Amino acid sequence: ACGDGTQDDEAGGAAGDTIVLGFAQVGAESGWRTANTKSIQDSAKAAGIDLKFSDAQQKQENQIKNIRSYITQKVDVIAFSPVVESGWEPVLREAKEAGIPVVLTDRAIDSPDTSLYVTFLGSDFIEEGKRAANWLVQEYQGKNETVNIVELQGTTGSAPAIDRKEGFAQGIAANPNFKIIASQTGEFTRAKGKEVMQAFLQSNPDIDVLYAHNDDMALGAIQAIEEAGKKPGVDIKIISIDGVKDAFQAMVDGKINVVVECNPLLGPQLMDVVKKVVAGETVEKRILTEEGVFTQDQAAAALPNRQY
Amino acid sequence: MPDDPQPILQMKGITKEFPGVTALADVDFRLFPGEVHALMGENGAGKSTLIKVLTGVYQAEAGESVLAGERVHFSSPLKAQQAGVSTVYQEVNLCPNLSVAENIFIGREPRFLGLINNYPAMRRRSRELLARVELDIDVTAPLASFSLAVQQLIAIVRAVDIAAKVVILDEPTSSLDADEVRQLFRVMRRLKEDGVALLFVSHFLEQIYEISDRMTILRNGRLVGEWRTDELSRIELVSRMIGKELSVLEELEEQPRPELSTLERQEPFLQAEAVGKTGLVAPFDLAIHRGEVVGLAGLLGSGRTEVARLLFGADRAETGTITIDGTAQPVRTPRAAIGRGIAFLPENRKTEGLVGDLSVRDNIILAMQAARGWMRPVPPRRRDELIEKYIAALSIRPADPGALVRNLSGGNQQKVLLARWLITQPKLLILDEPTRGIDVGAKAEIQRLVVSLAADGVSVLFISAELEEVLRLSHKVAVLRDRHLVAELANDESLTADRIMRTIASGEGSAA
Amino acid sequence: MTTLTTPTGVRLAKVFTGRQRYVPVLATATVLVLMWIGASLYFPAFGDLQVLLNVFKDNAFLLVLAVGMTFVILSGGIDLSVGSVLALSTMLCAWLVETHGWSPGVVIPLVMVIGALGGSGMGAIIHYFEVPPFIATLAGMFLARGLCYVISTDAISITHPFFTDTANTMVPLGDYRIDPSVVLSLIVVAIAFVTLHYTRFGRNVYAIGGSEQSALLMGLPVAATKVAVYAVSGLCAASAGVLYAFYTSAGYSNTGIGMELDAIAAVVIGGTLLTGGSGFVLGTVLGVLVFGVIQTITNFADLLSWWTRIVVGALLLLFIVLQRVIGARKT
Amino acid sequence: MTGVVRSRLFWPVLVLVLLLIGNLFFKPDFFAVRIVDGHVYGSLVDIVRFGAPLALVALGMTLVIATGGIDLSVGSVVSIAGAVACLHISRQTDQNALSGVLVAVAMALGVSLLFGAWNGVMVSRIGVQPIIATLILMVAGRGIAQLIMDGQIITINSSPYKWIGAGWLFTLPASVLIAAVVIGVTALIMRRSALGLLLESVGGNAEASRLVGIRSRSLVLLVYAVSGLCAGLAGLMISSNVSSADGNNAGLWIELDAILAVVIGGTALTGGRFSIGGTVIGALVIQTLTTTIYTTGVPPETTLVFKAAVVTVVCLLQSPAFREKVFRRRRGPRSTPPTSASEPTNVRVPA
Ligand SMILES: Nc1ncnc2c1ncn2[C@@H]1O[C@H](COP(=O)(O)OP(=O)(O)OP(=O)(O)O)[C@@H](O)[C@H]1O
Ligand SMILES: Nc1ncnc2c1ncn2[C@@H]1O[C@H](COP(=O)(O)OP(=O)(O)OP(=O)(O)O)[C@@H](O)[C@H]1O
Ligand SMILES: [Mg+2]
Ligand SMILES: [Mg+2]
Repeated sequence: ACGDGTQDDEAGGAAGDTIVLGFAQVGAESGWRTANTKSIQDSAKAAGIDLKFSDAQQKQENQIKNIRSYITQKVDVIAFSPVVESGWEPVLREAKEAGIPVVLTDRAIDSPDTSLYVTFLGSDFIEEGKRAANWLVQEYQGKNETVNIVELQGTTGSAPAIDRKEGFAQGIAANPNFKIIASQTGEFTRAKGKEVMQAFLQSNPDIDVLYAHNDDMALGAIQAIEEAGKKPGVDIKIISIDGVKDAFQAMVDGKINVVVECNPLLGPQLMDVVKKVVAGETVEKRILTEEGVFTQDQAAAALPNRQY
Repeated sequence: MPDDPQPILQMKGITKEFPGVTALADVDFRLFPGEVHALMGENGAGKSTLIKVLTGVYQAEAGESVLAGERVHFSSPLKAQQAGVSTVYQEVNLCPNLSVAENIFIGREPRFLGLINNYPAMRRRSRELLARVELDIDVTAPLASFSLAVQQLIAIVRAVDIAAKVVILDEPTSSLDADEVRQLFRVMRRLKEDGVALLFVSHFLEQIYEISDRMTILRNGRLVGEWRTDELSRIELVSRMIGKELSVLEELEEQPRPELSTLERQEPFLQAEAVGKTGLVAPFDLAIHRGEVVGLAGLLGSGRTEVARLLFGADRAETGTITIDGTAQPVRTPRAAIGRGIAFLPENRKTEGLVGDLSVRDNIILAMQAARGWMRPVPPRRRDELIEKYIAALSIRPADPGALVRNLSGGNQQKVLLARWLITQPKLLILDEPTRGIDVGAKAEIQRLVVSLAADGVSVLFISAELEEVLRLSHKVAVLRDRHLVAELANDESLTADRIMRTIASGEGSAA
Repeated sequence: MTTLTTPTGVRLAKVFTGRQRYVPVLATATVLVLMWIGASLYFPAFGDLQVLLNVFKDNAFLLVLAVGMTFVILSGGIDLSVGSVLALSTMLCAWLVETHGWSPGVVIPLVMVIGALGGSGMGAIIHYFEVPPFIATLAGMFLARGLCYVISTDAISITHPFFTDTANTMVPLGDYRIDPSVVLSLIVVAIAFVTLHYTRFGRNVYAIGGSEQSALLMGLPVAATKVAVYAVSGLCAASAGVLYAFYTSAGYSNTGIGMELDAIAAVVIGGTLLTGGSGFVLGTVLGVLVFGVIQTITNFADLLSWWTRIVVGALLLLFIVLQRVIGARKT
Repeated sequence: MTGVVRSRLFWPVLVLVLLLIGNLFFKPDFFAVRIVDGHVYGSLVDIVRFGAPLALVALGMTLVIATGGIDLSVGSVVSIAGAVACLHISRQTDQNALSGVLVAVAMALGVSLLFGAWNGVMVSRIGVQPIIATLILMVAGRGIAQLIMDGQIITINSSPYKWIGAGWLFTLPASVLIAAVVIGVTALIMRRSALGLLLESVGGNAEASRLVGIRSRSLVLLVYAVSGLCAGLAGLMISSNVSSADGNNAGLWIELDAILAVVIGGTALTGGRFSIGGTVIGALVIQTLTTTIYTTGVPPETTLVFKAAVVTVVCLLQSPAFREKVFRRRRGPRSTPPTSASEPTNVRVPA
């Protein structure tokens, strides 16, 4: 794929009828992200949009460079998933001056100047945290015993980690019997999830609930719980976010209790938006992706349809 | 002058201990303006340590120093230098990456408004300074491109140019040839006339008697005493240094000239034909027979070291063939040379010889071990026997095989390297300045060793800046000039240092 | 050490000889130009001058970091803390200006002072307590990054007009425009050049890199120089942080992770020896450009995610091999 | 000799013990080891288990550093090894077949060895500075791992494979036993053969080593290859422990921890003398530190500050210069009773 886009784009897409979309991806840090990338590539092809793609390897400075390079290459639309919410104004202003519309995907930016982008297409991490909490509140409805929760945070400083923590905290705030007794970063990875969970289990004899900011950490933690001689999903209830295939499998096996979906398959929606933007149609400032909350009883049915 | 009542420098009760060694014990020392004061002692006696304590490299455990009537305690060489003590330490201590001129001027470059403003002036001045020791070199070239001897001269020039009350020279002459030494002494005498106090260390007794006014003798870190040079005969001096009534000097004098035997008629052990490398040495022929000692003579930078390096494969020859033991196989690497029985004691022990962080034991065993390969370690028992034997034979001090070689005195380090090669029982031993920095006793020891090795059939290629030494030991002297091997002289009665010098000067047979 | 040696046993004496000390830099420059020409032929849009200007603009902070790193590496040390110090500086700028309402006129000098002090602290530990630079600055890296998180894990946008206006200021250059940060970074390079070659401090840095022991024995102020070298690096890292704050108008705790490696690589690619004592700050500029060009190429090449890394690695390899081939020719 | 080693290891061991004891305050049964499901279980077990891959990587790093080099690519090799093994196993019809797993392990180790040797060639033959030579693979390696797995995390379900990182043998963790054997054998080879001496010599003075006929190029090549192999084995452990391969995150920044472990263990980064025992202690110190952070509940935001503090303290304690300057009373000429300048000297000056 690496040579594909090079030949047919000499004119920089300024004229002609194929739309040129420059997409600056965060990186390839997880299966979720790869699914996101694939979805965008596939739907661009399907929609006949010429996609220019770049990978910032999780670094904001790289992403800025990539966006700036799309500006010099004069693409029709720029879309990107911001590494972080802040710090985009200077480069987006350049895009604006160059008359290139910008679509945000997956994560928002916190600029007060909303004219810098056309629309934001993606999920709301705070909302995801809240949904996770809601399930918990419902699960323990009517019971008054203390519920000891341990939390596996995402990478320190990353937007999903911050927001999912906050959303969850808001969601359980009304119930004083929910206690987060330990919260540590598992860096969104299975290995760290397992390692941290193992330490949690050593220092906290009675953990009732595990809240993991993503599936990978939950999957790692499950193994730690099993090695400690406990049953994940039963002795310790597990809430996780994302909804990758492996997590659904774990739900089917009864090891995860609930998964809050965070949908990476933004491609088709993004291509629609891009076409509309190029055609000059107005689009909503905020387009939410369709996301569900899956519990064990829904898992078996949903599993075959999971694409990532 | 030397009896000036007020010493410029006085050190009292200096004690310096290193883990396991008392390098200096309650040593007193004084230095008068306008004198050349020799600090004498065997290898490891504590000379360099005393100098380093004085100049703030080491902090003494006890004792005090008084400079020009004031108690001083230098926390670093910088402070000593600022107080007017300028030093050339034993190992050449200049920066290899800087140019000659930069080395001479570093830390005291002329400045204008805080910025160094006049590089051309520095270069000019450097050339002038070097001309005083009759050195005409490219001062913009980096120091590392010059031989050790040239580096030593540069260090001296630097130290002398720093306006100082006291100039300390720790074995400045160890790698200089007679001519260079003469230049140095001229400079020293001039300083002396200007009232500068000079502290001088050397293992060459002739030099001591030629230049010094007064001497202090150390033995095993203790003060033996202070004498005026003209009051102490050589034999007395040596016996005070070594603490025995041994007449090493006479032995030295009586060293038998090696006999010119039937060596020449045999097939040579090593035969070099048209071996050379552009930029290093012009192609040369050289034959070394079994049991023969071949001396190499020449001025600084004449290419003696290069000849040795080419024969050993340390540099790869571009032309010519080397036939060893009748088979002509190219010697491309030191490893190949060692495999064929050649050993090479390099000139610069610090950078090319020692592995400073390893023990004496490891340093000695290294060559033997390398030859055996890593899978066949020398059995510990055998290793320790061998090491003990050579530590005793060469009287390496301290006699502790576990001591870090970095912490040995310069002379003892040299003996460790010698031991390293002797242990491999080479057939040809290439010695580049083996007696550099070695005390009289040990020097005689090494010379005797060369003679006895040769008697046992070992060939030796002997390089030394000391022509007398070369003459005393070799069967044959090869003379180099300007990177050409210009002559090969049989060492019979007719060969004298003078004749060699004349050969060098006249350039006879320069096409060789 | 009097004669430095490379692992292959090549006598460095030869590398140092005369004009040959410029060979690595010349080789770098040659390969850089070749790479640029190659890329321009392959991607026509690459030839646009704005692309080149963007390389400068997008790497201004890296250049400033690398200049500080050049001092450290020339002295024979290494500084792993610079990426984190850069992040800490952006954080401090954002936090003090936005959350506490301090004036940028106070904050910016303060941040630079903090950077320099932090650097000298590490330098002092390295020199006086003989802790290896790699480790001392690794601890510094952890500390600075940790302080970022302590300040705020959330990114902080800077809305102060001084920052946003500077970020929007452009120095017009005919049809093109460049950032003030590019100008600033080039000024830093110029100052570094003069410092290294025309001050005693600069010469002492080279001397210490050549042989610290010798420098000490020659009576050079080794302690002060070594501490100052790390202070310079800290100062540069802090300045780069300020530039970065202009660049993004925000402070973010995860900024510049791994940037120290980019800076080190840029310095080394620019022909400076990691063993110290040999190299030029202008080489560092070339090294940073190499990095920028490689990144621009990967961007133009429209690569699938993981190919980016592989291609960056491959280009780096190509570059280094070419550099050695050309360097060897000239030797 | 033993005295030297002992004093070299004393301070890191002390720090390790202090860290462990520190944990007791937060968790009184920190040292307790129970049997759960037929194997040992407890915080100490966790520490050695998670420390095992780090110790392996640090082992290879020690040898590389002994020759005066450095290997930044170990993290990438970790991820590549896991990727190769998991990809192969995931393609088997029966993931539990021992033969498939053995082939996968062999392939992974072979690839790691090749990558290590590649580094060695770059350094010893082409003469690239180690940090740059290995940086190339550090950058490209993760890309290669992701390429192998097409950017996905491969999850496998293979009990023989799982044994490597999460299995047990005689109630003890298999990963720890494997690491112990590898480290023990390496240490034995270094001690019993002359390899250790030759490596130290090459690292201590490369030119001198060449002149005594040591094949330094081959040795350098060897240590990088070994480093690759160790990293590969560690990669297998890490991926086996979670039964999946993660190209982007496996072994991320492990090179820094490994280098830190080596230095804490008393091996100088400038090359020369090295201590494998010290490295193991160093790795344990780092892993204990990490575990301590989790058990004591240091919030993630302050984790790094805490780590910085501990690293600084360890390295200061280990520095002889620091101990001398801070712990020992200053001894020096100034503190000795001053001898009066007018005192008659005992220098014998013959008339
Ligand atoms: N840094 C050190 N650590 C330990 N021991 C040392 C150190 N420096 C010197 N020594 C020891 O102190 C003693 C005196 O050494 P010093 O270098 O002063 O001798 P020297 O008289 O200069 O000998 P030479 O003529 O061989 O140069 C020796 O036994 C030496 O091993
Ligand atoms: N007088 C000089 N002028 C210029 N260069 C010199 C001079 N003396 C030495 N050199 C440099 O020193 C280097 C080493 O010379 P070489 O090793 O051949 O000397 P040598 O004959 O062994 O003498 P010695 O070892 O006594 O210095 C040469 O490459 C040369 O560049
Ligand atoms: Mg001495
Ligand atoms: Mg010589």
